[in-house]
Amino acid sequence: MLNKITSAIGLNVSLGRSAHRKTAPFGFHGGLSLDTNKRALGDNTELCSIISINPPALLTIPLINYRKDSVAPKVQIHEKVKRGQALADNIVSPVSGVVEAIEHCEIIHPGGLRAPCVVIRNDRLDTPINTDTEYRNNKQEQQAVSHDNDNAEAQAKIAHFIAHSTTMLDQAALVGLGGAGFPTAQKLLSSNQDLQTLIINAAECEPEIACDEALMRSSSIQIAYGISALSQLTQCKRCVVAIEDTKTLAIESMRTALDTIDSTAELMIIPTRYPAGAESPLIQNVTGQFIPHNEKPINHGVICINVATTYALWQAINGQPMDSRVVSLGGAEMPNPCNVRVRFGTPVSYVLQQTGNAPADDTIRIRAGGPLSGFDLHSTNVPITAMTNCILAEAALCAPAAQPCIRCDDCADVCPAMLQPQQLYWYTQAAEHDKCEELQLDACIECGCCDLVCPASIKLTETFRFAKSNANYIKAQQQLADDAELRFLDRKNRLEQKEQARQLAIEQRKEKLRSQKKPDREKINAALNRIRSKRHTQKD
Amino acid sequence: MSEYALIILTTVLVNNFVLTQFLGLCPFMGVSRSLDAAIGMGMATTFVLTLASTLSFVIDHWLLDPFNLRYLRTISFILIIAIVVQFSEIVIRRRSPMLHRVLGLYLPLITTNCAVLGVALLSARQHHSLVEAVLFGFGAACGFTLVLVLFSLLRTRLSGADIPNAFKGNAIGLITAGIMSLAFMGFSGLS
Amino acid sequence: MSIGIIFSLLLVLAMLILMGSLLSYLTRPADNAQADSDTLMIDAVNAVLPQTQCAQCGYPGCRPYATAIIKEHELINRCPPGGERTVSQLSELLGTPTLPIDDSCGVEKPVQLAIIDEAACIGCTLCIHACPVDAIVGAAKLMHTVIAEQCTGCELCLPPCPVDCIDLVAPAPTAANWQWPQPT
Amino acid sequence: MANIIVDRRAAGAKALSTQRIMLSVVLALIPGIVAYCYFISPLVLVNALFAVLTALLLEAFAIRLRGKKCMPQIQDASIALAAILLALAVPPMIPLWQLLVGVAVMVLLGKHVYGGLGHNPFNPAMVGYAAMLISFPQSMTLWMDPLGLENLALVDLIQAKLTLNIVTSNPQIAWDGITQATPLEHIRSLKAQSQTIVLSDLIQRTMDSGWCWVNLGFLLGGLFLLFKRIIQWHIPVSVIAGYVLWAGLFSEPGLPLHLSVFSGSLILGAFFIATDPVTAASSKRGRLIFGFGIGSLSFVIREFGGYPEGIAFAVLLMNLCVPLIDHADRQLARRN
Repeated sequence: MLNKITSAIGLNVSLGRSAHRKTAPFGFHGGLSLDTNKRALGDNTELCSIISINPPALLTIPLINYRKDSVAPKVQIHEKVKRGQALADNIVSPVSGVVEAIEHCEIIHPGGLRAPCVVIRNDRLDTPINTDTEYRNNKQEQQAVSHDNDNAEAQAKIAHFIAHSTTMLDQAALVGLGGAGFPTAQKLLSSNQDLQTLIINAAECEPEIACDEALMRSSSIQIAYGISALSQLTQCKRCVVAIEDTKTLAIESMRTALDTIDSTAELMIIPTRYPAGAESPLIQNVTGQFIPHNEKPINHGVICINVATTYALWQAINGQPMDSRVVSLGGAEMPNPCNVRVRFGTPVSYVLQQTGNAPADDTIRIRAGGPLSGFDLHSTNVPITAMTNCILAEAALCAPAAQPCIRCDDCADVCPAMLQPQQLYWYTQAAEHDKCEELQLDACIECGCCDLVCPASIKLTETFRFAKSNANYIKAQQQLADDAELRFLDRKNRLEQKEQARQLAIEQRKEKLRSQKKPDREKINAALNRIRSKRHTQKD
Repeated sequence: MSEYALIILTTVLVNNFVLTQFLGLCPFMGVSRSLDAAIGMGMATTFVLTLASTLSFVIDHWLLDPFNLRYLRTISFILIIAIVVQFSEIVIRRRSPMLHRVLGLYLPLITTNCAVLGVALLSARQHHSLVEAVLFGFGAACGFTLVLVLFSLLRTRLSGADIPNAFKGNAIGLITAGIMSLAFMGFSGLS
Repeated sequence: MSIGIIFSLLLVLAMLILMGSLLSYLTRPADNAQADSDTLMIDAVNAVLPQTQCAQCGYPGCRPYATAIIKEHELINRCPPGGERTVSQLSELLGTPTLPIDDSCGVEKPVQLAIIDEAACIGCTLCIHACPVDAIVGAAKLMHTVIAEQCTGCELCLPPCPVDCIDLVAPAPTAANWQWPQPT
Repeated sequence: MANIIVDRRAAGAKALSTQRIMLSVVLALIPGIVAYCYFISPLVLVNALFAVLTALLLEAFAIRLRGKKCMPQIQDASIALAAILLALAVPPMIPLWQLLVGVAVMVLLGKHVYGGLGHNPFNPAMVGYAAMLISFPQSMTLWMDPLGLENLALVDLIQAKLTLNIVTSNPQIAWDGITQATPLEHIRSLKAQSQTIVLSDLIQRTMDSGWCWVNLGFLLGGLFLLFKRIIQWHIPVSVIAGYVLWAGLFSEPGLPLHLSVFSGSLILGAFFIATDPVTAASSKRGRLIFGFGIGSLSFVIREFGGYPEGIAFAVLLMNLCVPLIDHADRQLARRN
């Protein structure tokens, strides 16, 4: 209640150090306006800036889902696969060729971990799994723009897709390309109840990342069709495409595309403020709802779909499952930054060589993800997956030494999840996990804003990532401990029952013996006499 | 009416029993480790103190004065406080065993708490009327609880601080209590 | 004067005795009050212990150790697998000061799991009986193996193994349970 | 290579560093100090210099004792700022050895016993000031007569400062002439002798006395800090509001409000002392309550209490309540 009053008189809108203003239409708490310097877009003028490279000889496709648990492969070694054939559930082969090995290889991971992967040798034929699709590379994509224009044929395809949506989505292996990698089919099919708002997330807010913007510029028609397919599939009452206001070219091309197919989707211009692209700030911005961190937006009638996933949906409607994505190559030390369409499983080193960006010397650190939410790679021989939206090349950087926290509360001003980072930092340093949980540490979306405004240059995001993974680890250990105790008690009861059963058996045997003794007295004597008499006869 | 408010104000702030008159320091240091222990202790002491100061006034006024047995004051006050504390301990053990275990030794310790005896003796010496004695006891207990709760919250915050090993634990507690009494000196002389 | 004093003393004593006995009768504790609060506390202590059932504390399992802590005021620093975290939690729960781990019970080390070298295992089922949490599967004269998730690292299966084919190894971090490093 | 998670430079971070915060606060103090030197006494510079030097020395000693490298910690100039605030709060004629005691209490007891910057719950400058106020009550209330400067050579003043006992050291300096009570004390002494306060004479005394200009200097510095977003408006506004609210209700009838606000060190306290982020409450709502508490307590102590200046005790008392305020604020934030 008090929160409403204080926000009414403008107290919650911080006039703190991060100079930002209340954003239209609803806005969200915190966030930072950063200079976006999207190097991958070049000089920001020409329309089609996506380079396409042909896939390498060997592709390694990790067999892990978005929660990083490994999934069972559906192919054996030395099996021939076609492009688009399912390697595991929701994972398809990006090329046609032979499965060379299924082994542990290094994947894109902050800890440089290894995970089970399928290694495919590319036969460079690209034979598709379903025969009627002909794969068009980017160049053909552009010429085809006019062909796709005629609305009727596209609507027919969409109607066909709506009719068989479950099977087509299953084959399409669609995965969210915004960075989380949540299976899109699961998200779409589970929204059967009335869906209020479908948000197409085109707010690429992190500096350097420009893959969505490049896609919107070059193939806005396909995206428009994807959007109408989505809104028809989910029967959403309102469909909103949210784009940041600095992406002028993308806004124009999207507006013309939506007009040409006269789609019902709204184009909403939201102010450029990091992290406007994250799910919870985006929903606050568009619909004003604040969704607590542990609840799914679907239960509140909202779905967020990334614009690149929408494009991939349209490709899937045309019979091409999702097997590639646009990756931005940026960063201060990248010789020629660009956007490149890469098939999953292509090693980062190969992409850099093909685009002429091979790192000059080893002091340059190659980084997966943006400057705020990404991490440095231990080696560049790791495959690109649906979750890699950007590769940066930056000079080696020694972070300034952290000074003690002076509780200036600037980090709480900019935290989009409305948390208290300085208090969470204090409890993490004192290793008080229950207090961290009390302050909802797991609501932290690890956006990095608090790190940027901290005057004592404390590594807050790293501390919270450590604290969250540590807390989850301890919870998992606690769960294992409880199971261990149950098994221990079962074993004890089992042993006790066995012991009682044994005692019982002994008692019964004793009982039987005692009851037999009396009647056998005569038989024993008779037997004795017989023996004695026999002995007498032998003696005479 | 205003001088009743004045009594409460002076006992809580001006000459606060813990920080200005330095009475009742052992539970102050001992129980301030966690907030709910401090609140529990504060409640128990308030209950004991108010009841004890009322009973001691009654005994002093109607029993010791008429037979001018004023020299028996300390003994009878101790007896009354002991009974009230025993009573409250039984109630707490029955009502919430968790709080009883958390307070542990410090609950019976209220009997020997110099603040409790101090209140009874001071109010007797200052010839308070019944209402004044009750308010005096209640004010002293409120002052004790307020400072105890503030001190326990301060100590939970200090538990995360990078305090040199020599000062960890009660040492830093005593220094903080010293600075707290420094702050309460500001109220001295409040007319 | 002296009669007055004696009389008043007797009066005070009588009154106090009367009041005391009345009050203590009125508020006599229910007979199982003490028992309830103990089981309550034993469960609380048991929830904190790591449940490795390794008996390094000298008690056959975690619950007996918890009962000893509450009933016989056993020290709270006899659980090496729990380490400092368990000791600090117990000290907070019981209000007793924290103590360093008692090294006569063992030393705190990171979690380790038992691995059976299947080639050397002769199938004697001795370790199966020794395992307090049934984490080893196998039958007589057949190969045994340890279920990785269920092993608590209590090392009770090491002594009984005649061919000594069980060794302790740190669990390899999978992508799911990997932990971010703590920044310095 | 270090697995750098947040690349501050690439993201164009515009964060102020702790050092820049502290230095800009010192910068903001300069107008007040200039007015102080001109109107009251240049000795405050001697005090400030002495306090800063001894504070830095003591801090280096304390950090070395803790076995840590002392350069990075000293660079953030937080102790230098606290030393200057202490020098401004004490009267200029204070003997240097007493100032040394204050600085020692401030650095060692106020800050480093709790573990250095960020860990101390009480404002170090105020701990030092309160300790001095209580241990040297007499010399802490000896203020210079703002205009009585000409008839005394500076060297005599400094010589008087260096001696151990201030009163008997130099009989020919008529102390009463030099040490003019601050307007507040003047009101109190008049009230004590129950003389009628002639308002016009009182206002005249304050206006022509330097205090008004000194406070204006500090106000200027404070607004500069607000404009540069070094501090947020919540604490200064609520401190002044707290003071003015109670002053309006309980103070002498007819005494103009701005007179009491602009005398004494309320402005210095509101903009520089109370806004020390380490010891203030951390949330917006918390800071409003914190500031309001300081304002009202300093009025209560100044009006009814035994000491002329209540800001030090008010800040310490509210620092004491900060854990309670933060705790309550977190419970409230968690509920909605």
